[in-house]
Amino acid sequence: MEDHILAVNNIEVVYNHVVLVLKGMSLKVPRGAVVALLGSNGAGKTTTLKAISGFLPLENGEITDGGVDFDGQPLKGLAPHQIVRAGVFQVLEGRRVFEDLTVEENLACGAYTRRDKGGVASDLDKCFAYFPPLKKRLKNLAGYLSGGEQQMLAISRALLARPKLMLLDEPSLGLAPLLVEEIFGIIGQINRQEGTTILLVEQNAQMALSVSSYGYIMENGRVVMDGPVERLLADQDVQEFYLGLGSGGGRKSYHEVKHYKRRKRWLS
Amino acid sequence: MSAPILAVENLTLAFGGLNVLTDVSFAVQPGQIFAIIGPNGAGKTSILNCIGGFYRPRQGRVLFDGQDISRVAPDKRAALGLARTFQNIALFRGMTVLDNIKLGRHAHLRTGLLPALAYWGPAQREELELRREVEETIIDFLEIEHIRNQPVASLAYGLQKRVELARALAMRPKVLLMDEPVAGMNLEETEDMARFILDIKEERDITIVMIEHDMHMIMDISDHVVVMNFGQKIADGTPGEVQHHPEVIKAYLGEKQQR
Amino acid sequence: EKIVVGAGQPITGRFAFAGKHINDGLADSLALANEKGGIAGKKIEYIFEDTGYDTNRAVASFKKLMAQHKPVIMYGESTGVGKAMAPEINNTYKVLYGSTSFSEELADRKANPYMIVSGPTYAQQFGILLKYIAANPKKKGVAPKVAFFYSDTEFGRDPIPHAREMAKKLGVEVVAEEVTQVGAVDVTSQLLDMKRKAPDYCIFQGYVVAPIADVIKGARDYGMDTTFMGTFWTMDKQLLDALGPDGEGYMGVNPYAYWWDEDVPEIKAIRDFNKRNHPEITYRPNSYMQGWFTGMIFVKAMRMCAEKKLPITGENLKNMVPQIKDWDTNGLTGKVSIKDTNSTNVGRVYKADVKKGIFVPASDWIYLD
Amino acid sequence: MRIGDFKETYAADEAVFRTPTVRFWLWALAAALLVFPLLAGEYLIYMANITAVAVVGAVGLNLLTGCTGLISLGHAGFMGVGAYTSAILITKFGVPFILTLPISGLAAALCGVIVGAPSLRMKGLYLCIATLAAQVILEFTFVHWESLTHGIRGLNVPAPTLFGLSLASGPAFYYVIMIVAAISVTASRNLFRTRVGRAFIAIRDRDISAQLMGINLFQYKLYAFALSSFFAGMAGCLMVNLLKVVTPEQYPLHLSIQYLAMIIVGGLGSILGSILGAIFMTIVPELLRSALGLFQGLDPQIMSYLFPLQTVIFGALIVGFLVFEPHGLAEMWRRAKAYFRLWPFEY
Amino acid sequence: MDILPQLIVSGLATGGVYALIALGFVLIYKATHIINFATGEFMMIGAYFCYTFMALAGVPVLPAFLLVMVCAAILGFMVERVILRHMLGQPVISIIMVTIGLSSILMGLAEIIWTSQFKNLPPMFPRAPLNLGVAVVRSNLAYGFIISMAAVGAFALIFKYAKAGVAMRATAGDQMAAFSMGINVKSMFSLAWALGGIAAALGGVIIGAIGGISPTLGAVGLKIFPVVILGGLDSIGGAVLGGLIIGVLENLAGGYLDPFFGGGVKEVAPFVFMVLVLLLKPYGLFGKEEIERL
Ligand SMILES: Nc1ncnc2c1ncn2[C@@H]1O[C@H](COP(=O)(O)OP(=O)(O)OP(=O)(O)O)[C@@H](O)[C@H]1O
Ligand SMILES: Nc1ncnc2c1ncn2[C@@H]1O[C@H](COP(=O)(O)OP(=O)(O)OP(=O)(O)O)[C@@H](O)[C@H]1O
Ligand SMILES: [Mg+2]
Ligand SMILES: [Mg+2]
Repeated sequence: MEDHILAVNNIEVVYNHVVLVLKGMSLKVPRGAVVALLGSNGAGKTTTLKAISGFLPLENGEITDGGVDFDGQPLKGLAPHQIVRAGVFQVLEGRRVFEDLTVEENLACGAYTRRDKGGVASDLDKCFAYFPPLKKRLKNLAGYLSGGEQQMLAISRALLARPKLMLLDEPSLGLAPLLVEEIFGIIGQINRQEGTTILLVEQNAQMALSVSSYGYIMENGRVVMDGPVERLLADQDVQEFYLGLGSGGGRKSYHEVKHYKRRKRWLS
Repeated sequence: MSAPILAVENLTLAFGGLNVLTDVSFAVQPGQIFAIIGPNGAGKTSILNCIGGFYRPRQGRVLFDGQDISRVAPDKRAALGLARTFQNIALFRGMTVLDNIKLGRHAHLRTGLLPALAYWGPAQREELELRREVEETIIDFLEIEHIRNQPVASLAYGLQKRVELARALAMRPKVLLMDEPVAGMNLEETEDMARFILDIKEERDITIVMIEHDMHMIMDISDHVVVMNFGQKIADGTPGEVQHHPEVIKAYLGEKQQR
Repeated sequence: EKIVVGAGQPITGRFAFAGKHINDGLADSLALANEKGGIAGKKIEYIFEDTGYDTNRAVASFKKLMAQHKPVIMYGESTGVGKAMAPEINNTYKVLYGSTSFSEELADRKANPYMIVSGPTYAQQFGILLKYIAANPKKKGVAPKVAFFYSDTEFGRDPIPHAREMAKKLGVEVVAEEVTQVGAVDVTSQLLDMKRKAPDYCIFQGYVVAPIADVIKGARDYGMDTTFMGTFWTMDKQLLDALGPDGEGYMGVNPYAYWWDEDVPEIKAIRDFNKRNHPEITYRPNSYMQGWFTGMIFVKAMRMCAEKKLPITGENLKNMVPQIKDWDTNGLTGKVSIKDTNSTNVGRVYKADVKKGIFVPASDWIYLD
Repeated sequence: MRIGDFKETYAADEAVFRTPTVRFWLWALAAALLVFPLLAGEYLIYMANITAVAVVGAVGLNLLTGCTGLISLGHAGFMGVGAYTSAILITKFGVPFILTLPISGLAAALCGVIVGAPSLRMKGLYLCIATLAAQVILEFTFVHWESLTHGIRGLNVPAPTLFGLSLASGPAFYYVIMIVAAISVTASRNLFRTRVGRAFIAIRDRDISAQLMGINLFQYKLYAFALSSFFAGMAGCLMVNLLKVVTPEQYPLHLSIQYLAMIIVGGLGSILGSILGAIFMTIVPELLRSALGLFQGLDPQIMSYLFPLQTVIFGALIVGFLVFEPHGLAEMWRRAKAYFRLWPFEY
Repeated sequence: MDILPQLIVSGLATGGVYALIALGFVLIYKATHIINFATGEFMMIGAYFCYTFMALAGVPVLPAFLLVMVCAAILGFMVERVILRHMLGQPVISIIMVTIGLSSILMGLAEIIWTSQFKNLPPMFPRAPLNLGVAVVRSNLAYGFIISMAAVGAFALIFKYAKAGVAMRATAGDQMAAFSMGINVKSMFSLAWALGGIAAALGGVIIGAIGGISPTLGAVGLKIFPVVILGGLDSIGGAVLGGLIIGVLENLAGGYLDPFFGGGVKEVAPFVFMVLVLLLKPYGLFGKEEIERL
């Protein structure tokens, strides 16, 4: 049997005691792998991540059924900061840097749970190697960084926490193509060099699948399709609705989009 | 070539010691979809902020419809016909969709404080006329009838972006400035948005200035592209031209994009 | 059948430190009258509400008590409430009205015939002190110099214009006026100003404890030899406790006798009453005496009505007040004659006995004319 | 029970009171208010009067704080300006009461505009504290501008008259106050059907993007200050003519805070909330006091320990409200209505 | 004698105490973005704690101070736990109102527990004034100043060098993001309220020692607004400087302007000054500008 660092077992999540958002969601992340979680807007990807990292109660949500196991232990009942200490670090959607702290202080927050000063210092150097712009703006308030710089900062914070499992929520949001490429490159690098396991939520399916080994596709609160990346890439529907490829295999132009077009809904 | 509807000349902007824009100039022709692209932090949003009046450039001018508007207050610029959508959605969260859209028309309405308190005669007529027009020309067009009375805060991300567009259209713009209209959207929503943008340009004669990182969309629908890097303009031309510009590839697109 | 006395008392809020005791004093005084058989066989019923030292609430409470219990006498909290109620008391309600206030305005019989101040007004208290000062100059033959030290409130400023006139008349020179907020933390600037002007006497008005203790201690620190004086509210034991040894030489005016003046017959009666009804009580402050004395005035007016076989109505009670002449209050105050104002214009100067922690008389009862 | 109502025209959809049922209840309320003084005694009329004055003040503050998002701690100060304006005009210049009503409003509005002028630069809490300064400075002025205000002693005004008729009695003045309150409520309700009201809310939600939508921030923030203090000034004018006296101590910071409490407990940005909040904050302390009155028979000693409980309970009510129902009474009312509308088909 | 140096020195001494109280306010603001309108009441309760230990239980000065600090910390902690934790994410103004409600509760409780009678703290500092040559500082103020500055220094160190400092500020900025860093947000809030409670209580003890205590002692709390606004709501250094400036300013206004205005200027001067400063610098002298981007 494969060694899974994370297993989400059939969870149901309800917001405000009424809105059922996850309806029997399951996924497994093998140790040391990069796994992609794709799906349309509102499918419940972010909710899944929050269920893992324990943030749901902060938004008046709760897991009503099923559970999450990390490293063989159930995470049930742990507060978010305890889950971080256990080794799960989430990079939140929309970067969420501390705007009125400096870049340096933001980085210090990333290393908040760590005690080894030396290790932090060397990790800091690694971050600067990955993201040179950060070094120049150490003393600036993070709120004034551009979007891309903020995303770099957010990922650096995660690196400094040295988690066993990193949850990345849409890291490419609002980033320039070159940077997207770089960031995904770095994600791959982090995975290979530090051995960090990564669960990646993305809209940019092409990029996400390029660094992952396994993928899940979510629709409406549950997984509708999953498999090794090669299999997903070969799937007709994935090609059309996630990769934007026309029937001929090439990309279709936005000029050709019809007013009334076929909308894909996986039947589930 | 006709006279540009919008032009910036030698824009320079700095915060403290940080040079955000350096001597940026370009001109937008009426009826174009004009794209601004560039790496993060290149100063794209800052350009829109200078055009809209939220930032005061250190140097340079903004010309709109042949008139120098550099010294015009932001709200007056809106009244002249400059509308804007925002990178991070900036809807009024305490209002319904309908009220958000109506608010867009603010500068074109006349009701003053006292008539508003009385809600009498012209004030009432103006409101009813506004309601009719908003319903028929905007809500209908953007297909948001079903949510018109919902508070915007509860809407899904893609719909919020659409309401923002609706609000901008209600401003009766001559030029519409859009900051990353499809960021964070899935393919399907991106297609819808692209369709709306093309329709707006074609059916309403509105010039569009757009910042976007989605290269497919830029290449497909824009007429002219300006590329920014470190606050400077590094390229200016048709999508085809800039796509092969070596500096653009180096700073922005990366090797892979070039097929 | 009962005679109803109603009251809106500031039992909570800024004035609670006194309101509670005034209420106790007034209630006890009326209860004692009941013990003694009431007024011509009728018992007095005392009904009170808390008004929290808030004008709107006090007015509401006044109206409610009037509507529900039809009292012939009312008691109210502040000067402000008195002023707000005055037109209606004069024209509609026509009840005898006493209050915690020693304000001059309320004692003006022409404007407010139904209102009575149960002691000398603040202006009269200043008059008593100034009279004492004029009679006891620090240096023989040199006009004594005084300073007024008051809070920036209605309570603090009320007697000042009158006091200035009175000082002029008595040949006392007002060399300084210092004004502070009630709870002022630092009074250095005022102290230094006083030091420059070196008054022989300084009279406080409009405070309770803070910042008096601080001013007096500060004056010692700066080596001033001014004698400090207070009016009614600042003549209680708590100030002596706050001052400790620095209290030496502090004096002031009080219209009433103190709890520890056991040889005064009325005080003896008060202590007896308390021993019987509130055995846990070991001390009653000044404000209790004020409440008690107010009760005595009410009872006096009612008895006068009864003697003249007049029905006990607000109208009749109010007519009795100016007729009070040479009334012996059993030593609680000097002999009371109500003259041109509805107040008692008699008081006594006391001085601190630091060792015993009490005030002892420094003069006999001083009457103003 | 109503299943749903469909509108045929935009006008019907834009109407304030959209259904016959609502209109029916409104008329019923008006009728009840009309006959109230004939049935109630002095005390109840007085309570109704101060409640209605509070409604005028609270509606005003809600325009500024609830709708435009500018927190003001100077509301009592502006009420004081209105009260003094009216008292001075009446006593020194013999102006009839009814004329002083709008003038008091204008005087307060002028002060509001002066205080509001820096609001373009000062934001949030800094502005809030600046209004606190306005309150302190106004109080100082009331005390120290003796030639005009009679200092700490304040001013007494004669009973108001209207066209030669005396308004001295509770019931007569009651109608004046109720009419002013009704006009205030209607006017501010109207405001939010037009561009002006929308602009206020836009400024509250996000002022910089409001500006890019074509709203002149300076102008509209000043409008909000002016309107709000206009209402405050009228409330002050009514108050001085109700109590027939004005002293500086009647308009302390504490009162400003009470008004804030009204609109928060009632519901920020809701006109119904202003009304409910004003009623709550005026009536509840009174009820608490009456409740304690039931213990009247007890020894005064024990009672005097009970009284401070009012302060505790009152504070606890505010805290409890905000913890359990942060959107205020208006939201509770809305939910109650929704419940009854669907009844018996609740789900 | 020239009064100017005297006014300045005693102004500085008072200002030190204001700074301490303002610090109690700033600590809470920094970590939770809550404007605590009950700061004055925390002071008042602190003073009553001291009264209870010293006057009623006869505890000597130093242990009494420690006990006061412990009790104040517990009070702050409880208030956060029981009330303010439920207000996370509510609009500023609702939270302001909650603290106002809280002040009402504390005041009522004080009246019930300690009655509304004025109480005096037993003498705690040597009685003799401090003679600095140019000026004489009265003992309560002088020792109050020393205690205040020591406390301010200690808090500043905690904030500057302990990780908790950055963590608290992070928490104030974005709670969910702070959680995601592994920061125990809830204990940060508790910590901030406990520290804020201690600072205010110490300030209350000093002020109570000067003027006596009563349930209305909290009114002095109003003074902190000009202080913190001058200094900028979230700056410790600003609070200290603001306190000193306001202390001196008050005294100068009292010394030189009061005689012309018939008194009372001392109390409004700080507010007038504050408004003038705000007109020039809308975020106070040291406050950080709010980040506004589109
Ligand atoms: N705090 C909340 N309260 C109520 N409903 C919520 C909350 N958060 C999310 N939802 C709802 O849950 C559903 C799933 O949301 P989620 O954010 O998990 O989607 P997502 O897949 O991450 O979408 P996106 O691609 O837009 O980020 C949506 O319909 C959303 O409206
Ligand atoms: N108000 C400001 N104060 C200080 N620096 C600013 C401010 N606004 C922008 N900047 C800086 O100016 C630079 C350009 O920012 P801008 O937001 O224009 O970038 P952008 O091109 O829109 O980037 P992105 O694609 O990430 O949105 C950034 O480095 C940013 O930190
Ligand atoms: Mg998401
Ligand atoms: Mg941008």
